[in-house]
Amino acid sequence: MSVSYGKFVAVESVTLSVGVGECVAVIGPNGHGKSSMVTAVAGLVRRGGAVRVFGQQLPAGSPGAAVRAGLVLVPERRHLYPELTTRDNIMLGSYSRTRRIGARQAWEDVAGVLDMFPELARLLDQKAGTLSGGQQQMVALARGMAAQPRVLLLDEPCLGLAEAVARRVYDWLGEMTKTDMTILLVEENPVHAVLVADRAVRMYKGLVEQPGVASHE
Amino acid sequence: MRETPPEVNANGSSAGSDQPAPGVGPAVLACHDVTKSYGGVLAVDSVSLEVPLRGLFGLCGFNGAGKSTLFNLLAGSVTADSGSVQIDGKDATGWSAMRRARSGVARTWQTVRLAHGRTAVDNVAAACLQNPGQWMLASLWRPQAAPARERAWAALEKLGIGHLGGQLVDGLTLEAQRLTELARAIVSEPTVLLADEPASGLSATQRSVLAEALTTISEDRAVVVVEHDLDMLTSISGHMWAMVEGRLAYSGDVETFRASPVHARLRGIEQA
Amino acid sequence: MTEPAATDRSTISGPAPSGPAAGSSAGPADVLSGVRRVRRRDPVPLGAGLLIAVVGCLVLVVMDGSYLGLTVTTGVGYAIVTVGMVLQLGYSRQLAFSQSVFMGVGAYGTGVLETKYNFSSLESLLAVIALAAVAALLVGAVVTRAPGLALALATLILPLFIYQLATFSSWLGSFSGIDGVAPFWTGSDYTATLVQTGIISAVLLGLAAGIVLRVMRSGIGLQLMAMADDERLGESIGVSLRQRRLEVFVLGSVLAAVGGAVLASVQGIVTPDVLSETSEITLLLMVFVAGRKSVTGVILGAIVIEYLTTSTSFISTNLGIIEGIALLVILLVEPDGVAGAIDRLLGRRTDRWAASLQTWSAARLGTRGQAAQGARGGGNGAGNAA
Amino acid sequence: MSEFLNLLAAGLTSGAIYGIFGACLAVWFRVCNVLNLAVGDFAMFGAIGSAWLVQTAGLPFIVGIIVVLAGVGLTAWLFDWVVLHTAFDRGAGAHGIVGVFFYTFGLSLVLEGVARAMFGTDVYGAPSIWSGPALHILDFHVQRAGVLVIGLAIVSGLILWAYLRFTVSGRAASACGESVLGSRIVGIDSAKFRRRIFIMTAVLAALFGIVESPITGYTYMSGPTLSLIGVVAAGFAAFRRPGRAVAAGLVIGVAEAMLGGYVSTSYNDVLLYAILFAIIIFRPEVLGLGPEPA
Repeated sequence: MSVSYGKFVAVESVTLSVGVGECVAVIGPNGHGKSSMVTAVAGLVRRGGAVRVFGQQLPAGSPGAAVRAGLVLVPERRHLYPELTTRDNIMLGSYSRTRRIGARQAWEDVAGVLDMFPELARLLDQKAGTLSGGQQQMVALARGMAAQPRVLLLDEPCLGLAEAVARRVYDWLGEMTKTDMTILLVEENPVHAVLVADRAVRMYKGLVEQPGVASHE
Repeated sequence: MRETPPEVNANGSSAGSDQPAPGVGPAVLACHDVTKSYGGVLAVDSVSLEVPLRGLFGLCGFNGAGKSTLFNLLAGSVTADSGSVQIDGKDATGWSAMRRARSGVARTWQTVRLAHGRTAVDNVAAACLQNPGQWMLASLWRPQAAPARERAWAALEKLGIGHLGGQLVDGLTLEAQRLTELARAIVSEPTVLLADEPASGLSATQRSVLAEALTTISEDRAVVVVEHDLDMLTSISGHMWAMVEGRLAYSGDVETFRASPVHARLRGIEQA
Repeated sequence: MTEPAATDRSTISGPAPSGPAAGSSAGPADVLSGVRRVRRRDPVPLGAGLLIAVVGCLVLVVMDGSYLGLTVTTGVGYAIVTVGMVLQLGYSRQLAFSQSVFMGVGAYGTGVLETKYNFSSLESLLAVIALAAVAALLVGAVVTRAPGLALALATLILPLFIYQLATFSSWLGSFSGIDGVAPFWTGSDYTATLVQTGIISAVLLGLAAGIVLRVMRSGIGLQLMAMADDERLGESIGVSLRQRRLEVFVLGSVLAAVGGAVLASVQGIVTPDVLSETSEITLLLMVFVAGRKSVTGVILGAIVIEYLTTSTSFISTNLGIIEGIALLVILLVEPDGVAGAIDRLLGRRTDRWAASLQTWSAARLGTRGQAAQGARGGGNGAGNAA
Repeated sequence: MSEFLNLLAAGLTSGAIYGIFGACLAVWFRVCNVLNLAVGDFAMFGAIGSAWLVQTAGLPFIVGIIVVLAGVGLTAWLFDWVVLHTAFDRGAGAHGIVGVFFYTFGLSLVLEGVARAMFGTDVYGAPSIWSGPALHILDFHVQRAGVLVIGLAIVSGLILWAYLRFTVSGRAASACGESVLGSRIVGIDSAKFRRRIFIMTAVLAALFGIVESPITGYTYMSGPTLSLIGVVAAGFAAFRRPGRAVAAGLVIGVAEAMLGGYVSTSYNDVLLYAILFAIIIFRPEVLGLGPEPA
């Protein structure tokens, strides 16, 4: 797969396969194509090459198809809807399923997601824009989970968060790795990544370097 | 004069040293206990530092550690919640970004910021008018453009890209764009240059060109460089600061820095 | 969001390869944009304006007071306004919808001063300029503090209530306006009057164009260029945003008022139509279709569109459709308007010569660079040139 | 008392005009942050088109209405497909603040030109849907068309409010305007919402034009004034709240009528515009018009 912005090549023919239930961390310095790679996988930017989820090829340029195939991105800097409430933000995570499950179920699913993020329960009717950075990150993760992903792409989930908050995010992520969910984690800080990832790859100058070293056991 | 007091980093271990900075003379740019929070998160948490008269200073830390916010606070594009900023010993806390720029604080950003569709020399010349506050109508009989362009050419040539000055910036390589930005920053002969990831996205060879340019620039002024590439940063700077979670976790010379726990954390896996 | 490229180029000489692949072996043939001639001296003061004025006078004299001459003179009035808009909307990207209001200040000011206070044409023109400057300072001091979208919306509302004020004011002649405005320069007969007034208008247009071009090419113009693209960048290089925004607003508004005064003097009558949103729409079209960054473009655009509006051909009947489609096509294809498109076409042709030009200029400037660096031992190698 | 009631009736009728155009502008601005300056032209097209079809072409009134509404919907779809899709989905052409105003402004010019070419410069009024003498309820004189106008404004305001307030689709529509990327990652097709709501508001405006035109009469040049009136009403409702825009419109209309009736008819609008002007300039953040993020 490759990604280029105009004449700049951000990601150059990257091949990466992640096994079911695996958690792979993508590490490497800023500006070397990590974020470009995951946004391209999620179908948000134009890409060359192919992305397959459980053997099914995703059409390029259609983030909706990616979500329906179970591939969900929690983007860098969260991209919440600041004027909508926390409840709305989380509920919209299940948007691609609402036609199938109906609106009532979509609202009820919010409660199910809240089991994973109990601290959000009292913030449900607050506008997302007024939450703190850590709370907003939780909302972004909850929105991602509301989509019931089989593959979760996390782009710098701890950017700008205090260490204690980041640890909570990683505790949660550690729980997730025990399920059969597949996780692709983009993280600049290798120390964080090692906490949860089964293995790590390093991206440098738009290329994936050979299998990294990380192993947390 | 003393550098900032040693800070305690998140792991609880003491890092930093009391050594004076390698530069000479009083601080040209300093801040005391500046704090800034966004939506409940402390981006910069009571940071104090002093930038001496000349030399090259490295500032490192992870994404979101507050480096760029600190730059914004120093350059005036963001106002601090508390704390003070001094430029040349004068209290500049309430000054606008424009006034700080005119008082000798120049900066560059993480992303390339150039005026599109214009030549490199025009981009640089915009920063070095003799009288930047001139009334618009006065420019009818004193247009200032030609002398500014002369200075711009000189700055571009100093950084080795004089031959590209007549080209539109959109057509330049990323490296040349970065150098053009540096030329724009130094053309007004500032006393301090705050360079935010000037080498981001460049190859190793290009980085060394940029490092050389930064070294040249720092011969007669103070340059603070934010950079993720610790190899590059430690090889060019005389003094290091490291930020962790909005606090200044290390301040001291490069040798001590290499041995410090902060360095190990930033290096990540190799040392983990 | 977009991450900078991870590209690998080992030298800094030469232009960027336009191919997508990093490290591709792009030769000088891939030059994206040609080398522009660099001015080493400030341009001759008001030279371009003088040219425009002379050409305008010649055209009007040749037409000798024909109907077409009247149209062109009216077009010259609009052109003065649009020249101001090039500085304001095009060059400084200050989107304001207040030009018709200030055109009204100019037109009504001239009308009132001449018919009610017996000012001469020259006196009233000077008085109107002063009046517009004061009004623009007052309005501008308020509106230019607002961020871009708020400024645009506030000035979108402005024409609504100014129009209502004018139509309800009997002092301003309510709906019928003010009749009997004297031409700038009364001649022996109608034709001579028209030609002479036209000449004065052309001179004023030349003056306006000269001032605007001179400002855009000055150091202040460089500052405007930087802040138009990126206000935070502007601040960081010492540009006073508030001062420049206000100056741009005032200069644009004063030129609009001068244009209004010309219109009043050419037509002999001032009606509230000059203040209506239709007149603002016409001005915006002239600027956007012709090319919001080109002074020559908007002058020709104003005159051509004014001609099309008044000529009784197929075009004038279906003007709305044509203008609308032209505007949409231009916004989608070439936001810099017809002038931008022409510029680009010419530029493309020039690019064929770019490679050789490049070598030439690199060699020349490189030599100069080495000379300059000789004293310091030439550390960073301007010798990469050529 | 009767004077008061009559002023109230007149105020509500003109307020409904403010309100409905404000609502149409606000709901679309909420979805894609673009002002629809052609909304008044759609109303003009509805009014003049139906009048022309009935009076000149001799179609039955109902057929005329259906044909015109379908035509307006088709025009809106075509404009979205050709212009907005190219500009906002493919990223071509002018963007930023120019895009906020000028694409729909171009459409407005085209519609005006087409209307002039097709229908000439006469004043048209569509046939009344509910004809008959003015209603007298107590001392309250109100035209039947006026009742319809007020009713349509209130009903559509309520529907839009409820749509945004209670439905999942309404939340998704709001999300598009809040964060394009954020809406795309959960599978919301922001282009689809932009298109649907654009067509919907165009048809609503046209319907309103048909209902309202017996009162005021429309010419091909009526469009821009109506659109600007909509901008004013939407401005008083923070530009993004269609329900509140209708309410604001009605209040504005009544206030204007009262000012005109008891104080002076000359400057009743001036005060209104001056207030909005002041809000936009001094409190832009209240209207969601703060400085663009760096």
